[in-house]
Amino acid sequence: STFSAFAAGHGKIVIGHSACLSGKYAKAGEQAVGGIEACVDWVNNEYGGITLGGKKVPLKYKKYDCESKKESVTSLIGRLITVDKVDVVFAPYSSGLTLRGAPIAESHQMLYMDHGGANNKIFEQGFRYAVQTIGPATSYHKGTLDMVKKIAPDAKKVALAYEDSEFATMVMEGAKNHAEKLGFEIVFERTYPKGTTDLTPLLSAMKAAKPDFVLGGGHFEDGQLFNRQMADLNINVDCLSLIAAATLPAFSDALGHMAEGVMGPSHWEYGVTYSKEAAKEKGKQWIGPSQDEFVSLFKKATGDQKMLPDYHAAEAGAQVLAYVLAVEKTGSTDSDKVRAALGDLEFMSFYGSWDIDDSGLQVGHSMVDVQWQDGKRVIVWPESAQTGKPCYPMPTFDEKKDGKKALP
Amino acid sequence: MKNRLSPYYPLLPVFVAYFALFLVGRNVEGTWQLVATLLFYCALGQAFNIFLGMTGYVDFGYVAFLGVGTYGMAIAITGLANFPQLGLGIVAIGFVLAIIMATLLSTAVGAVALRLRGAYFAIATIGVNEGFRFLIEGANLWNGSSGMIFTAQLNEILGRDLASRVMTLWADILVLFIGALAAVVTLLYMKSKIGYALTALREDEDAAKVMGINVTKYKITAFITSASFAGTVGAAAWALKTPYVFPPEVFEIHYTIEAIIIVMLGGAGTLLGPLVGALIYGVSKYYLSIFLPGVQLFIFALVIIFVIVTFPEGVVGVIKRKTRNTAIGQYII
Amino acid sequence: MLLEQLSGNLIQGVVLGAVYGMATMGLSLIFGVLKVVNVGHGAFVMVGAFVTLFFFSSLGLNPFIAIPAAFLVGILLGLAFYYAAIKKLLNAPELATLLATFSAGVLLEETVKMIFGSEYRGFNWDVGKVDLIVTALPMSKIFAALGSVAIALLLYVWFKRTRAGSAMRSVVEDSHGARVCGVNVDGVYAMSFALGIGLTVASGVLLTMFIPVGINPYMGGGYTLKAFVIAVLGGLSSPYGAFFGGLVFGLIENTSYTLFAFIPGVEPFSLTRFLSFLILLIILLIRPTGIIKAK
Amino acid sequence: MSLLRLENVTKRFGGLVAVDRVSLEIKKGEFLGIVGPNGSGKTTLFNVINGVFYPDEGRVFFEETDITRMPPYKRAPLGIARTFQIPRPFASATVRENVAVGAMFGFQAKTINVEQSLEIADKVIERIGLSSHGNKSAGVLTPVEKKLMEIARALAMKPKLLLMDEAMAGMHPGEIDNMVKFLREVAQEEEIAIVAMVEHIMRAVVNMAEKVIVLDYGEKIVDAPTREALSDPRVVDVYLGKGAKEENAEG
Amino acid sequence: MLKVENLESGYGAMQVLWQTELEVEKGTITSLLGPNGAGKSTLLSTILGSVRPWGGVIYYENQDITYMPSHKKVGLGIALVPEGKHLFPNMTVYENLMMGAYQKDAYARSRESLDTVYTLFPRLKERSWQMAGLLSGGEQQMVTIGRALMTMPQLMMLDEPSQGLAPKLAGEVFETIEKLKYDIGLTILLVEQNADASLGTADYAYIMHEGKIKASGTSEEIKNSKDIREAFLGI
Ligand SMILES: Nc1ncnc2c1ncn2[C@@H]1O[C@H](COP(=O)(O)OP(=O)(O)OP(=O)(O)O)[C@@H](O)[C@H]1O
Ligand SMILES: Nc1ncnc2c1ncn2[C@@H]1O[C@H](COP(=O)(O)OP(=O)(O)OP(=O)(O)O)[C@@H](O)[C@H]1O
Ligand SMILES: [Mg+2]
Ligand SMILES: [Mg+2]
Repeated sequence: STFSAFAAGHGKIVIGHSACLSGKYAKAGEQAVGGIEACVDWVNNEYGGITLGGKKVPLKYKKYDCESKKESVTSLIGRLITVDKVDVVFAPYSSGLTLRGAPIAESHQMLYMDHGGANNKIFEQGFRYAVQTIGPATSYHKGTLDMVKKIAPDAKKVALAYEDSEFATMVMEGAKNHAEKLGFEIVFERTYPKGTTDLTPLLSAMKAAKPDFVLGGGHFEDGQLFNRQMADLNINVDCLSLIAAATLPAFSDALGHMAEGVMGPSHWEYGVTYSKEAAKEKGKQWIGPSQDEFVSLFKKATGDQKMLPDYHAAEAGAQVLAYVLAVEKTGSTDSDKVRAALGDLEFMSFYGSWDIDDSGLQVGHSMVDVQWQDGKRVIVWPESAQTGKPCYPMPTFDEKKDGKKALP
Repeated sequence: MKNRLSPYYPLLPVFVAYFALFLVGRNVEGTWQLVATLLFYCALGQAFNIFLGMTGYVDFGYVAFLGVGTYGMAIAITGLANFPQLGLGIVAIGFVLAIIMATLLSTAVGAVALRLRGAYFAIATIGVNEGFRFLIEGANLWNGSSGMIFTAQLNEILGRDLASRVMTLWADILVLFIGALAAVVTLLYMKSKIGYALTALREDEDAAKVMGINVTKYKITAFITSASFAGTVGAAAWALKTPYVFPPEVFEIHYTIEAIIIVMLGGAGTLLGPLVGALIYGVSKYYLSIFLPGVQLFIFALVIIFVIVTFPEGVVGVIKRKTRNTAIGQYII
Repeated sequence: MLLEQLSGNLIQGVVLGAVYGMATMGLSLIFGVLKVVNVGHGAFVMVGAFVTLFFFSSLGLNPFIAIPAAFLVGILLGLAFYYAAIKKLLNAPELATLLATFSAGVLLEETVKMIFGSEYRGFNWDVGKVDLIVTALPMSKIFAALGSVAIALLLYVWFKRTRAGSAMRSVVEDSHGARVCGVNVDGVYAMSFALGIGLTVASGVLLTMFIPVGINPYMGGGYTLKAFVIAVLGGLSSPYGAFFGGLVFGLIENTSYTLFAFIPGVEPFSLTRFLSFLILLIILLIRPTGIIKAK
Repeated sequence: MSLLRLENVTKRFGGLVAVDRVSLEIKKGEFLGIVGPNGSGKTTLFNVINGVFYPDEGRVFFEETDITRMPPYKRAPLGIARTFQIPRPFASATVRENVAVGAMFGFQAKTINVEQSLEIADKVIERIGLSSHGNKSAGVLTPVEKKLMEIARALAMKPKLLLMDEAMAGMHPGEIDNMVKFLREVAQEEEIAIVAMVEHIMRAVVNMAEKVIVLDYGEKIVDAPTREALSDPRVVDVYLGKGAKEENAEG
Repeated sequence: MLKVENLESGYGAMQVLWQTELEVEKGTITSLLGPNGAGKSTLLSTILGSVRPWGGVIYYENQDITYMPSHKKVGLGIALVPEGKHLFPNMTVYENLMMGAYQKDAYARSRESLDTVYTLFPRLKERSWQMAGLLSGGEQQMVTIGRALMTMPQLMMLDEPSQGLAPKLAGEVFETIEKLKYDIGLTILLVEQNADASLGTADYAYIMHEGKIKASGTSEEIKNSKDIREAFLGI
């Protein structure tokens, strides 16, 4: 790229980010910024900077607030590239906003790294500089299905109920294909509109289909509602897995005992066993803070001792590490070279493994499934990452109310 | 003897402003995308002003027309992607489709909702916008909630380089032309019977009827004109600039509100107002998000309440009143 | 099977509708007296949700106690906003009040975000549930519905029986007439606005009892749109009309789903939302005064 | 040939019969006064003639064409113009623009352009004596000026029939005399039939109208040449009142 | 009792009243005459305070009440029967009348006031449970006057009380006004288009034109001045 802080001799390498600090994605945006700041901190203070041309070069992070609006995304990314002359641009949260910024980055031949747009189709558009850290939407529920297949061969009937949004329907599509491949019978498949405040009619119909287990969800608020109203209507299934919502600490805070045994796919969870040693075992390169270091750096960055990082933070942080490795590998900040290096890069960090295919789609990272057991998140799948065994079937809502915990 | 061109003098400041924007964007490093955003706001304001400013009716569902315009372009590109030899012709077809769709929707909405007045009209139009979005999602029209992503198709049709330039430059220039054209149409309307009829019906609809004005016809004319401009803005600033469309994004009610803020800040019913409003709004928003990330909405809300309470006529409204019957006055209407 | 679902949804619809109705009364009251459409309605509902959350989670108090507290918060917010902006805009074109109320909503959202963060919260007020064979209802929902009915009745009595209520009615009927009777009309405007906001914030408590999850600063948008539909069903300017409008709306939302589910290839739930907006349009056209004849 | 003919026109509001089986006829260039106590249905009758309300029963003919259910905006181009009892200017527009609107959408609507309308407006404004206010917003005029502007706006429509609803209320007797003179001149030049509804200003009625129709409770109780009508005992009874009788009749 | 000096007011940017001067003596009927749009209603509204004065002073029983809010003025005993009735159409006659007794003092004595009103207008007693909007024009006018009486006024301002009434009913209204003066002892400021009837009942009269007081005097003086009648009253 012609625009490069480092090439321009600023003596720094700059990550530019149009972050969603306000507006509808503020929650995820806040996490992402915390994750990035934590890892930048690690790179500069632990790692000692990026080794480039035999020198240690510090990493800088420059962010603007795009208000979760697409008009701002283009103007801010334009500014980051041409005025601030950043070396790499991190996309904003969500597939839509990521798509919005991509053509600008492309036209400036600027490396564009996606930590929050999971739509697979982004990488079918032929962008040359776009690279994904977050895993694709179609793979969210693979793990749950694999798990049920393995531990409960009798379970046949699956119900799918997702939010009617671009992201969730893509997850549903992926889940449906995988379920069919594994030989499950899909007895119920429905969506509900975004912003729904009462799911009763849908859940009543789902109950009538008598599924063995249920996959669904969409975002944070509807996931809570989904679980809550299943409890209200006394719909008991062996397994319930909800995307996005179920993995957040707020989920169990909000639902209490009702959350017991509920699962959710996650890109990353506190407690995952990705470590330097595990990487060594697999013969993979390792970089970055350990999980605990990451958490404390995150708390330091956000200035909030109570807030824990979730996967939005982790994937944004891992993206920093991927960039650092790629720059070191090619010895340049040139976008073309770094993009090529990223294509070859395979490594492991607290976030897990990282590998992209030719289109830039993330294929190396596998998701984990967490389950709420006794008020704590336990990673139950895949077996290699387990911090505990899954509880299957989960207790009924009545049992949970009487204090039964979802322990294996 | 008055100059024959003198009625068109008020376009001068409009064109000068657009030209200046263009020059700044092309020559000052790093400003083009900002200019592009400003142009979008200008075009949005100019287009909305034709209806909101001239009739006084508050269309809270205005964004629906940008939405269908975006769909128009999206349908053309995805539908004709197998005929890449048509090249830019497909983009032209997209614009035609955008205009047709916006016109059809506005005719249907206008025929029913324009019978209502005041708050009832505002609520009805919100209903149209939301209802239309849920129809697309619920009936799985045009891929339903999954929407369409068609950057690849655009690349294929136009070739990578041209497609890239369309997305980062030409789409914005098209928006500039749409904005300027909307201003020209606004002035032509103002100077013609339509403008007189709209002023009359804005002030007193029943008296206007008795004066021989077919109020329905003129309201619908303004509504459709304004809507089809919105359709082209959607096609250029959304579908061409970023080739994808997700229903909740293109029917996002915030855009209507932004359009209202722009028109109102500048001065509803004035020619220059939307442009001035767009510049004030766009520039201040941009710098707020740079210097005070995370609190700009908070500050904005306060500023807007303050502005509404203190200058309900808008900036150009005030200037117009102050300069009436002066030499500058003939440029500002 | 189908009948069971339908009747279950019907019962759920009534309970939901009562809460929706209550959540719209404030909007209608403000429109009725001041002819101002409160576009920031949902944000005030959100404030109510946070008040409940604060009472339940931080203070450990019964959500019912949050109702008067939320009401008070609403009154104060309403008065502040009335004197800061609305009062000066009463004679301005509706564009001005629409924008002002919208901005007030944004202001609230951002303020709450700064104080409480943008987390999605919830709480669990467990008071048992009743099994109705066709469906199950948690007591918290029943309480929410009963609370809504009680507040609606209270408002009705207040309107009909108290001096302030009659002053407000007289202003709705004819503000000049009220003035010559010695009613402090400007005071009534302020009071109605404050009361409307108070009711709206209080309704946030009931809605949160009904749906105690997903509480966050931006949760209000959907409620604003729903409240518009409901208010129009009930005649826009009549708070009791709004209450019945809510009932009707709850029923539409919950029963049409069962029917749309028969159409192949569509998303029935999204279509129920389409239907409610379609009904809104039809009603506005044939009977803008609402389907429920307000007395 | 009659210019305007009403046959048994009835208009009800709920249970109230505002206009009750009224028939009347106006010829080209004729002056007709309609009087009657408040609420007797005069304004409603005007509204029926120019289409604001459609009658519940009966028919309205203009130049022998049935216009009973023709929308108001189509009637103006036929040559029907009116002024309002309470002036209704287009407040934000200038006086000149207000009057031009009349010209633009009136009798000549099909052929006239904006420039020509503004020229006509200037002429009419000058003639009626508002030249100095041409570029003022109509909203800031005094009540009497608003009334004058309304008359100008109506005249700019080049009507064949001009309906004036208390157009001269609020004017000095001197002003009324001038106005009557002015209207007579214009009407003669342009062959306008004028239906003037003048309530309290007997002076104008007497000096202007050739014929008077008296309404009471929506019914036409008298239809006769002016002087004859005003000395009719029924009119004295329902409308003029006893004390006023002698002077009014003398004018 | 009431004295208005140099009063100016209007709506928005439009000035309607220009340096208006007027005085009403206790126990009299003062008539205010003038053509449509002269500003008579505006003057009454400004005195009551529903239109804000721009300048000048209003004295009521020697107290400066210029900028007092209207509900306080009602409390002092100033009542207005507004032009165009302004009833509460969806409330019963009884509720309408009771709204007149909205203020505390008036409420405390509403029983007596109600008796007075019912004696004055026996028709209203018969109709007390009817919605006011369904009454005939004449009955509505009675309610408006009755409602004003319920505020227990000292000074009653009536704006065109005979408007919209058949001459016979109009006559009754004038009789009522005289009753108010003689039987109840009210002071009355009366605005009327009907100059003859008005001058017939009034003690004093003011002529208003284009927002200014052009002439004043006893009713006899006004009645007998041909100039005034010609110039301003058109009769
Ligand atoms: N739109 C309406 N709805 C209901 N009633 C109406 C309507 N317009 C007029 N009326 C009633 O019809 C009757 C006749 O009214 P109209 O305005 O024609 O009287 P008018 O003779 O013009 O009286 P004025 O001299 O006071 O102007 C009145 O009783 C009035 O209340
Ligand atoms: N609410 C208002 N807003 C704006 N202008 C008004 C308002 N009320 C009255 N006016 C204007 O003020 C002027 C004086 O009106 P006002 O009603 O005081 O006259 P009036 O002497 O009572 O006439 P009338 O005999 O018709 O009742 C008129 O030009 C009128 O148009
Ligand atoms: Mg009339
Ligand atoms: Mg008056």
